[in-house]
Amino acid sequence: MTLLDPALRADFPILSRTVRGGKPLVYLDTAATSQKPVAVLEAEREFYEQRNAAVHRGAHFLAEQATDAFESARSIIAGFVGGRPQELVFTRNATESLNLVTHAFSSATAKHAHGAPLPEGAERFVLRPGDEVVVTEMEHHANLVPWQELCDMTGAVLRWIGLTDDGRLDLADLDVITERTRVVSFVHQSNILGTINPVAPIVARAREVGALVVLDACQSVPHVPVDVHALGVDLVAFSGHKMLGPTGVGCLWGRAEVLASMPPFNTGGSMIAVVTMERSTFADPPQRFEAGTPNVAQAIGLAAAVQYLDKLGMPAVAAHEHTLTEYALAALADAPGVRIIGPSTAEDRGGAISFAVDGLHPHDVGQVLDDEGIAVRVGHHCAWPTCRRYGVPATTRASVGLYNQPADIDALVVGVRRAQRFFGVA
Amino acid sequence: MTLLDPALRADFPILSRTVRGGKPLVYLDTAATSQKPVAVLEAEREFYEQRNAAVHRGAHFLAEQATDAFESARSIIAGFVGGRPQELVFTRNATESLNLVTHAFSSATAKHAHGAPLPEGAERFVLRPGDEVVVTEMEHHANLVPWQELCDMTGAVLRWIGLTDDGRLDLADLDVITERTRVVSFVHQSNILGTINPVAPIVARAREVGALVVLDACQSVPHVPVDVHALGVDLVAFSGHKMLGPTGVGCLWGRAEVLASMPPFNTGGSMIAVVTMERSTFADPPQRFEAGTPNVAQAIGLAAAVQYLDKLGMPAVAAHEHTLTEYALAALADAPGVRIIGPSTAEDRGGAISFAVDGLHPHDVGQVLDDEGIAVRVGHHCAWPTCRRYGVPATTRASVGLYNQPADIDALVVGVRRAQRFFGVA
Amino acid sequence: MDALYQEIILDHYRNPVGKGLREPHEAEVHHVNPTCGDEITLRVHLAGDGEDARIEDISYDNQGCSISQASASVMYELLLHHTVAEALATHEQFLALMNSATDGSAADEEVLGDALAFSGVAKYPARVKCALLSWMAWKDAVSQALAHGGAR
Amino acid sequence: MDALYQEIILDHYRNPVGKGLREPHEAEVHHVNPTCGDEITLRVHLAGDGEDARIEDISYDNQGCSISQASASVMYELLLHHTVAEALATHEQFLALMNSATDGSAADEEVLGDALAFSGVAKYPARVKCALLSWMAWKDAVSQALAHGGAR
Ligand SMILES: Cc1ncc(COP(=O)(O)O)c(C=O)c1O
Ligand SMILES: Cc1ncc(COP(=O)(O)O)c(C=O)c1O
Repeated sequence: MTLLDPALRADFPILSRTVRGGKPLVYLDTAATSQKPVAVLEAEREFYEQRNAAVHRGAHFLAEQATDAFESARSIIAGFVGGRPQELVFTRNATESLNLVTHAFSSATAKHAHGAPLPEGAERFVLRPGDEVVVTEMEHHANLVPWQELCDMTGAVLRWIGLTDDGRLDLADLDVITERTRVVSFVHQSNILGTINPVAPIVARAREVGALVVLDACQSVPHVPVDVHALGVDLVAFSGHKMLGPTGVGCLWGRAEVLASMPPFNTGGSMIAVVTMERSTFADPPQRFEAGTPNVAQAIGLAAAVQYLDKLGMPAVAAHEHTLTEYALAALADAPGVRIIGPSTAEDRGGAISFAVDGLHPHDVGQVLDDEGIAVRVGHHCAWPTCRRYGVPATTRASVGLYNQPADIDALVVGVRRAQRFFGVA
Repeated sequence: MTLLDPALRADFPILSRTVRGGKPLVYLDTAATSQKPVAVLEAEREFYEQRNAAVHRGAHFLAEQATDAFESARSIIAGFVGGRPQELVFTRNATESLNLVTHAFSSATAKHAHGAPLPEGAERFVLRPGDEVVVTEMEHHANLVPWQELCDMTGAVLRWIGLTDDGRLDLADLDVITERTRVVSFVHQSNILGTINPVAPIVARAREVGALVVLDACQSVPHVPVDVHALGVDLVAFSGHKMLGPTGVGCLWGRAEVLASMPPFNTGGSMIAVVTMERSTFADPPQRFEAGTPNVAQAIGLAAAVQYLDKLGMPAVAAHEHTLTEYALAALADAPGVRIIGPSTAEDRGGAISFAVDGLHPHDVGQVLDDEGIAVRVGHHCAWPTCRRYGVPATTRASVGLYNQPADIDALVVGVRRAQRFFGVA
Repeated sequence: MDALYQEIILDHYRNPVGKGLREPHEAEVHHVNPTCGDEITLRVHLAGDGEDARIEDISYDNQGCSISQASASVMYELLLHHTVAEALATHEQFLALMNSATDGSAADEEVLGDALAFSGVAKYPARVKCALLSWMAWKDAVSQALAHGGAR
Repeated sequence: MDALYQEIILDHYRNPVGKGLREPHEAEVHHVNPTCGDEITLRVHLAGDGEDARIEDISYDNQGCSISQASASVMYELLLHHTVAEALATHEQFLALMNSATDGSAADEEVLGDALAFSGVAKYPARVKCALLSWMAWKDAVSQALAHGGAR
């Protein structure tokens, strides 16, 4: 088995704490949020204690230091996903990154209707009633609801690619992408099914019809090597807190010319060119999309997280998690009364593993696991339509991170068995 | 003089660092961003090391602890400004808080035009061409540009209240608030002039015409006691990083029934009621406005900041800064060739003090000060139209915080004198 | 955990009382727990007017965890045949019980009967919503029934 | 600080060369530094076509700090009467000088002359924009002049 050295667990202080009356913590909820290595906490603290100041706007020593630290963080993180610094926008989380994109459409559409100025190339963000937006049936709410909102504001129509019974995109549905399609937005790796979606055929189809392509990479960037340029998409969203980084920071990567053609999202300080009472003009990306005092310390913390990942090497992280995923899928397949919701093999699949336990509600499964110190997530995982597609109200989801080891999976399987016994279904 | 104990400076590690070749740091840039006491850094760290998990969505032990810490932070911060927890929305910064409000208008207007569902009472957010928005000529870009954008998207018209020569609102201009006015948004304490604006007459006038009232309290909440209900406004924006808190967190307080009538801003996870592929419904405030994984650690850090302020007592903080402001205004009035931009007395005035030095550009003043280890801000301070109003391209601004002492002002005055000598203008 | 899953709860979960949708009814509501997707459709049938009306039936169809299913069943038993005023008082006691972990308020044991078994739930904030789902639905249904003057 | 404010810079600041807007010109631009509000209006007058065109005049009106004012004056002296091609090369050298603190690239001392006095600015990132304001305006003006085939 290709596994990372379990000694790295010592870098994550929380993993050595106990819960529920002295039980060691078994953390299998990394798809919800990851734990943080000390290096990330140190980086934030060092910033506050040595360099904290307003970035970009100040000219004094601390302001220089802070600006430098912030912009270095941008370079480091952009480089991590194969992008250039000026292509990387800091947001609060992936949800905001995606809303930034849908807002570019609603804003361009509204401004166009009122004859207000727009950046060169912004026509591609102007929607007309009947224009279509394509998503999939396995989207996280973050990549579904904003597009519904956009349709509500513009009269555009939402379409989606359906799913196969074994938890994959039904590529036969690719023909919902038509000449009317203006944008295709889909998840790279599903947070509920674990499925890793094939990017190339969707991009190819979208390009045929001239649609913009947005990728929700929230569950892929933390777990597999991602090269945004190689993927060939236009915009990519991900969250810091899921990749060992602090809460409060996310990213939107965008192809330079796409970002340049987008109207601003939030407006205010630091994103302007010239401001008069009557009218304002805006800075170039990425500043155009970062209004107000940014989440500076969090960006710096995320850069430290990325450096931590880089030191391990993303191929090694991916291999580790692939091994754990195979191990977990096999163990759960052997567990009586347990049914995987999502692909049953580890091919093109990550380590977010949803399952149903016959006769038991996920809440009750989760409660028994919690009592054993095992943290999993129960619910619809913000992918409620996906649950409906598979005829379950909710699932129990165990998800792995680079700090997990096979023993954590063993504990999970024992815990599920205990839940079955407790409720008398096994 | 009513001053706080200078011993509290020890709580702020950065204040004991040296800059530019061993000079002790004199930090007079708190209006840009404040420094952080150790208690804030400890609170964030304790969260990450002991309780980090996804809030609201999870049911395991850590998730409970994290949710509890996050919601306690909300209560503490809401209480600090006299509000109720369910009236407090976490944002990234004050800029986002204000954009959340302008977006409620643009979103309601666009949805209304397309017949999409809106919350009860949302009509007050639907704008028609010719409707008017009123701001003032001393707004930070954060409370100006979003309203310009809103006008661009809806055909509404922006009006503003002008300024007097001594840096006050020209209340004779209150009659720009008319029956056409749908919303009045203004700054409580100006970040460039230091002026504390009279809230009551503006609220009274706005109520007469049924306009909504928004207050940019970014520079008041950190410096004077603020009671949102007593102010009588509808919505109040402020930033965590300016009040000893971490970067990456801001707040929007809103009167419960006003928040309830607002359509969502960003959409995605944790802000929904029911989601289907076709349509979604939304949670009640404040969750409705907090899409995705929140800035949990930052909210917790901000709560620690608020507790730090509460321990000192905001009246004591205000008295301390008032004393420093009086001291600084007097010292600068005595300095030859120095002209205050803004009120020249400390009445209804905070400790953000802009000034011009005859014959010197602010950048050059700031540079000499920086060389002495004195951090001030130079530029238009994101209030470019205000600079134009007073016929200066930019100003030098010294701004005080609770950790400053008269010696810092003395250093400033000596530094300005040195700049004058260096450039041969004195 | 045994404090959470008391025998009474497990019994009601395995053999829920009053489950199923029945006629007649004056109001029907559908409530959902947005964090987990649990649902309940609930109907009330009242006799009489206002808060003096008597609860003739509470019929429901639900899907959810042991706590939410048992809670609906216990509620059915507790509220049936009481007046709306009495039932609202019980409702308030149950809410107090659920909040007791946070605000320390004491619930009235006399009134709650079997529902006291849910006291362990208060210690698991994420489960409180499960226990409350049916109670909130009931309150909503009753106020709709009364508002429409539907109770005859 | 003396490294930043070299005597040459202070001299140019106190007595700027070439300041004022003059005719004729083929292009005029207005550039602003969004962080501090400094502004420059700059015109170029070229003789000839393409990169071989000779710079006959650079006239400007500006408002800003010592660094930005001195930089415009030094630029005027350095570029005047050169061909566009030569001037663009000098421009590149000046950019390299300004970035030298971060990327360590060496600028050509021969070419830069007085402009070398700005080497101290590179250590103050916030001031680099001041030094570049006029240079960026000039480049913009020249490309506009050439694009419009305006240089006669
Ligand atoms: C008066 C005022 N309003 C709004 C803002 C914007 O705050 P932030 O940059 O934290 O969003 C600031 C600070 O820069 C300010 O001083
Ligand atoms: C696939 C996917 N997309 C989007 C999100 C939203 O991320 P965040 O909550 O950090 O905004 C998540 C995480 O919850 C996710 O798993």
